[in-house]
Amino acid sequence: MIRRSGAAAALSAAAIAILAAACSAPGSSSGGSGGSGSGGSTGAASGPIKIAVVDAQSGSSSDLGQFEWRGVKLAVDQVNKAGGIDGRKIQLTLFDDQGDPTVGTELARKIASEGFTAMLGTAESSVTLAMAPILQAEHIPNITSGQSTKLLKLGSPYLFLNGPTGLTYDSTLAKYLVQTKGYKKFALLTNNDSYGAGEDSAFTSSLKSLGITPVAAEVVPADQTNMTPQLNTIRSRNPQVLFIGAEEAQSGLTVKQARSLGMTAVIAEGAPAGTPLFLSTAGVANADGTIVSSPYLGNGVDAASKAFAAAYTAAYGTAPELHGAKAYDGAEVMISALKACHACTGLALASAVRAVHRTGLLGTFAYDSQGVGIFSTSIGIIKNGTIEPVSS
Amino acid sequence: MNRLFAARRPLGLAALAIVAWVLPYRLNVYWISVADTALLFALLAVGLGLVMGIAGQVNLAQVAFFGVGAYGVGILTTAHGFGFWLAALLAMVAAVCAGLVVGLPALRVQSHYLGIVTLGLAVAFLDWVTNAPVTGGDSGLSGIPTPPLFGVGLSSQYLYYYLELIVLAAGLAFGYFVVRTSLGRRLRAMRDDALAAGAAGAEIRVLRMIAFVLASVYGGAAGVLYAGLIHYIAPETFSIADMFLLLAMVIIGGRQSLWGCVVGAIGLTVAQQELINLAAYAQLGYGMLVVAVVVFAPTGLAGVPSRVRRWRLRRRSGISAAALGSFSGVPSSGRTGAVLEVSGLVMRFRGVIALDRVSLRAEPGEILGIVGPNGSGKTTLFNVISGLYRPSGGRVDLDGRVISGSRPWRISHHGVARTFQHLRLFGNLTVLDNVRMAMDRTRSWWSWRYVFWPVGVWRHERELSRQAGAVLDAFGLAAFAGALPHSLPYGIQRRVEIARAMASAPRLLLLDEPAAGLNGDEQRQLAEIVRAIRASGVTVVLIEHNMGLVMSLCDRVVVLDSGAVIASGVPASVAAQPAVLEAYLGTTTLPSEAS
Amino acid sequence: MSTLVVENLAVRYGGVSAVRSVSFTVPPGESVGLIGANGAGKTSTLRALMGLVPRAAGTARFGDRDLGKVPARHMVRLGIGYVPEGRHVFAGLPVEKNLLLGAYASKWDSSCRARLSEVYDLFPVLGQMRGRLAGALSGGQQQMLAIGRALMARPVLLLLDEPSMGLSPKLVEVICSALQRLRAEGLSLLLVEQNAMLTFEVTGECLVLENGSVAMTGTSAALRDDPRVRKIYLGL
Amino acid sequence: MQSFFQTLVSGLSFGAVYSLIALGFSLVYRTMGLVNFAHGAVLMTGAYLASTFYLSARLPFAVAVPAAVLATGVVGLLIERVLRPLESKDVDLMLIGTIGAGTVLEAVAILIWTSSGRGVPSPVRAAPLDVGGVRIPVYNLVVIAVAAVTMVLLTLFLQRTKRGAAMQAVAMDPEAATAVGIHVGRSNAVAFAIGAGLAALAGSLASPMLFVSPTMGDSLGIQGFAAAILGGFGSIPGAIVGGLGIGVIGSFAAQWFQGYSDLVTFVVFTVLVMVRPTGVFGEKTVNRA
Repeated sequence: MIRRSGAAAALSAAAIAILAAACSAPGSSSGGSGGSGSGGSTGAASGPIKIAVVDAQSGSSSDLGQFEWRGVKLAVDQVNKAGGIDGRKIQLTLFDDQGDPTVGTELARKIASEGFTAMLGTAESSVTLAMAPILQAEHIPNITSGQSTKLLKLGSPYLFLNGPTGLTYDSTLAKYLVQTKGYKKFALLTNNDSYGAGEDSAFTSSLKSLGITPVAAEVVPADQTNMTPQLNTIRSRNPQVLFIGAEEAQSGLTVKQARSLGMTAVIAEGAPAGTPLFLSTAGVANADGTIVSSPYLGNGVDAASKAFAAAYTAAYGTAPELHGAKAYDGAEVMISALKACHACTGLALASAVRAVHRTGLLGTFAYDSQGVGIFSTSIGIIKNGTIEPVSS
Repeated sequence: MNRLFAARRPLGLAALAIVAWVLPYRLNVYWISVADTALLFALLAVGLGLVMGIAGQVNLAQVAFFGVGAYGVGILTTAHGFGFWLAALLAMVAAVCAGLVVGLPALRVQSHYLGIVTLGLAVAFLDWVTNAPVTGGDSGLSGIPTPPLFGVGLSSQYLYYYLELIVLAAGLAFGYFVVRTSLGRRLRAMRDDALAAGAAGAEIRVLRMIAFVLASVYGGAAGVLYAGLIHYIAPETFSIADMFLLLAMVIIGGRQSLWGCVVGAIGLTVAQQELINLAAYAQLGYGMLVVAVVVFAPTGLAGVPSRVRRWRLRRRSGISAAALGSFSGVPSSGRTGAVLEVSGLVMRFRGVIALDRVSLRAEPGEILGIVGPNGSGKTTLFNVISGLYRPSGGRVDLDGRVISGSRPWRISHHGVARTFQHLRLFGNLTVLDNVRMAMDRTRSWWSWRYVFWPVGVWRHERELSRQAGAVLDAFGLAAFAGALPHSLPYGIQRRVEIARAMASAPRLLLLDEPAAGLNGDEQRQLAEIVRAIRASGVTVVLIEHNMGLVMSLCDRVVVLDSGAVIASGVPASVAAQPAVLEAYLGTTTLPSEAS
Repeated sequence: MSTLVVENLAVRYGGVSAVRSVSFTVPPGESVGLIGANGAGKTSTLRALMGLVPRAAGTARFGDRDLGKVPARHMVRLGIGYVPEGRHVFAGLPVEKNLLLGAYASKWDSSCRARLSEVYDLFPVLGQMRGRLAGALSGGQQQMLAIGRALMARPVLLLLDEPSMGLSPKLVEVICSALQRLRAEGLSLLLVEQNAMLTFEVTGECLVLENGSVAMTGTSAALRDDPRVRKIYLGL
Repeated sequence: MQSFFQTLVSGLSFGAVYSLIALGFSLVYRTMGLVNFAHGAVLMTGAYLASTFYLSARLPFAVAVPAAVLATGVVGLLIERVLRPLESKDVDLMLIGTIGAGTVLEAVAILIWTSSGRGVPSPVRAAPLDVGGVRIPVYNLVVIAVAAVTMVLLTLFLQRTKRGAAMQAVAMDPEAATAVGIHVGRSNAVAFAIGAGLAALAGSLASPMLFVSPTMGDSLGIQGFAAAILGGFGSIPGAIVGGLGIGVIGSFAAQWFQGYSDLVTFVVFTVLVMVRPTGVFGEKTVNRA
């Protein structure tokens, strides 16, 4: 008997619940979803401007995340100290994406629901790729540190890069190595994550446009730390140049292991080779002579970078590197846009970002329709543990 | 107490349903996405619970099933332009195939070996998706479409929540349907004691594969839903770290309870989101929790209420007050006894001869006693007859049909049932379920009904319950139907084991030391039961050390010594033979009664 | 030298009563047998004495020590040697290593070497096979090894559990004479056996167990001629 | 051909490391029947300790490694103490318990050393040897030598010392061991500590060849475990053969199958386990009713 009435209660309760659901859709009534529908209005004129920084603070790419956060924070601290934007301070919140795209998508929704104006980061193209559709739907402009050309294919008007694409890095590098130095035998060693795969295709196509086919193109898993088997294959082909497409630590290890196998080929690489982690992993002696393609060659190249380096060192007690500089530039672009449109939001802010024209640490930003603002890199060479611009 | 609880259950479910239904009204955009993720993990965890907790198969490849489902949908929709639901269907098929592949090693290895092999296969899957062009490599697949439902695109997180909720509810319902009925009972019996389950007629190999297929269905479904929810998939989501997190959910929640798995999954997902900026502390926390649960509460959170209840019961009184009923005859099975013919049986273990050309014969309606000193090969003989060992030579026939070399379940289906020297009851099955499990004479492929004809399963279940009730009544065990074997006094456990053996309506019953540990009264009851079994026409072979019982009970006795038959005949004449005296007492110089 | 005094010993496994109220005494230099059919509770009695299974009731004292408070691994230091049922040699280790492990509680010094040669003297076959893995020995040799291992610690009381199990009559004789020799050297023995005749040869006094209780006691000589023993064994 | 030998050399050097890992697994399994899924995390702990002693405390490498081995042995004692109640219980719970312990160690390492990882410069600065065009880094030879010496020492310890004999006795028959006066619990603890020490040795030896990070134990642990099973769980020669086997299979798989090396390695491993579950030197066990 009791059982009967229990079931009846369950049925009627369910019926009520369904009725309730039919009357109003969940989510529409609650005030949670902040971003939806605010397609380009000028933001509320009071309170701080909320900007989200999404970067890995845990997991294998947490180093990058740390560098980025410092760069962003430095720029924002500076503008806040100078009075903010139209008297409003910028309030930064750091989110840890753990390098995981799924976590990224959840963070994108969190950012939307908590009414953030804009987002800076992430350091990884794959996480940005996952987040971009949600940010687009919620009208939140995002300046990412990713450099994959896949980002451009999304065609989101809210997505911007804070540096050049991988293709820019690699074509500059290939041109220098082939046309200036006259090398002809190239070997590639790339890892299989999105960065490595992007480098593989970008450098290969850059070489191809110069009429050169690599003598070896080896792939290693991104978490592999023993590259010797692949290096063996490369060594047997005797290349003049070994191009590496992998993150800092793995690149450093590759260089170390290549040298311990007695390989003498010139090492060439994109941005990761310019970082302290690369140097410490490879060892200073092994890294000597590595050719680097980077929009930010070092802290002493010009007045702007010297000033940045001084401020960064004062704030964090350690010298900056490329990622910090990139993130700093990205934050500066966002700040300029906010200033220009008086802290607007949504599509208006995105348009303001696109209109920014300023010279930063990496060069002069002038965004195209795809969200790329920087189209060149410089070539440097590592000598005694520091990068110097090549004298060409 | 128990009935009250049962009555409360629908109310609790209703309350839960209402909470789950109105929950989205209280959640903002972010928390609804957390809820969506939590429900997916819950679905995954239920699958893992089924394979690990219910079937006892270590599976560290559940994330791979998840991945196969997600990538199946991703690849088919983006690269081949399939519609979402067609792609989902094919992805589920792929996930089931993955389940079969991952399950294969379980046919050969178990426990930690299975752990490392399944983990290795998960790593292999991860490696494939990270490299293959078709999966988009490390940068993954984007642009997966939103699943439409009755013309409505489920792009809203809120609508999606309801889709997931319905799938999870259906998954849980199906899971409980399986667990509580024939198939699940066999899986649980296999988990508790694969050997005894095989001897009771369960096809262990098929069941193991079914367990992995079940896990892969839940994993695949979660993957399909994930792809439709996030619209983007990348290898990172299916990493080993996530596998361990999933494992932690299931262990902390309680692997043997599907609700426990759900609670663990939701709890840990929410906790992880709360601690998103303290990931290392979160990891530390759940790691310590897993260790603590495993050491102090192996059944997880779900097991805590019953542990508390048992503890309180134990404090209040010793054993339950229910009394053992009297034995009221063996229910007629309609089957006649079989002739057992053992001829020239030889069993060697790495050079040691355990059975040396043993030949014997047992007729229908006869009680044959097998006696002999320790280590004379009696239990080995039973193990060969019941199919646990494949003999090195000789043969065993049942009614003229060779059964030696067959698998235990097949021999059980031929009508052989046995008990074990050291009780082998299914420890986490109730007495009723122990009996129902052995009573279930269906083959494993019968399980297709779970998908296509559930009504048939229900009917079968009702019939089983009716018959099992009759067996328990007959053996005077009705009062203990709901008890776990280990909570019962030893003498009752012995009787349960005989009842279980008789539930399979055997034609030949092998009893291995049924009187061990029984007091005088219980031994008398045992003799009564065994005689009744003989009277019902079943052939009985029993190993017994209690010579008094053997002498009074057995029609004929076979004496084994060092693996060979040294004497056989009616009890009194066998006891008088010098060879028997020597085997038992050590020498022939023992004075006879006459001297 | 100490006396082993066992009073009202009881053992239960779960709900099963394996031993109910068994009492006996082994004075120094004496030899006592516990006989009975399989499942009578002989082995359980011995294991309870050694502390390998918990006692449900009763006490056991050795000299002035309450054995209930001594962990199993310290029995050997009190001078109690134990030869388990089924021999339990360390199958993957050589014969000599098995014997040396018997002297684990003392130093592996010259007196240990001397003891080793005594054991080889008692069982010459072990000396011939000292380098062989124990698992590769025959059942009888393993039994000698198990006894030899227990002797290595120079016990004053030796507990033996079914030393004749599974052995051929000839080997039973070898074991029997070895035990007689040990007894002559002044060692106390507590012998658990199914083989009643062997026990009567070796011991001075015997208890016959049936269903966990003492059914009969008496001198071995008297029991040897008692037809009731046979009844208990064969259930007639 | 030269490339073949070069790959073989690299496979053998890493194989030596895997052998050490497998040895730890096997020793613990052999002496206490415990399958330690935390072994990889223990290895990582050892590698971090060694690199900290070497890089931060500026101890010589030859001092840093033994110090790390000792310290990790203490960590092993701690884990054993926590998991002791599980030792005689069901194998699956043990497996999960050690996975939990591994998770904890990893989290602790992240909290202490952050998750970014560090490179460890090779302590041997000599140029690689050139044998007929095959380059052999001197440090790799050091690793192989240390691994070989360790295995010899371990074998001697087990065969020649009283404690070693006692540990084996405990593994073969805990009850008989108790009867001759061996403290089974203490013996198990020592075995676990030695297992942890072996993991630490493997980790610290591997760190100049690889990269020290909180997750380094994941793949090394899985590979080492696979090596132990391949050789025959619990067997010492099996651990050596299995380790070298997995090292060589892995190296050639990496060279021939590039990014797909893990896939190939584990598929081969799965097939091998199915064909011969007991490994090369493992013993067949019999079901008993």
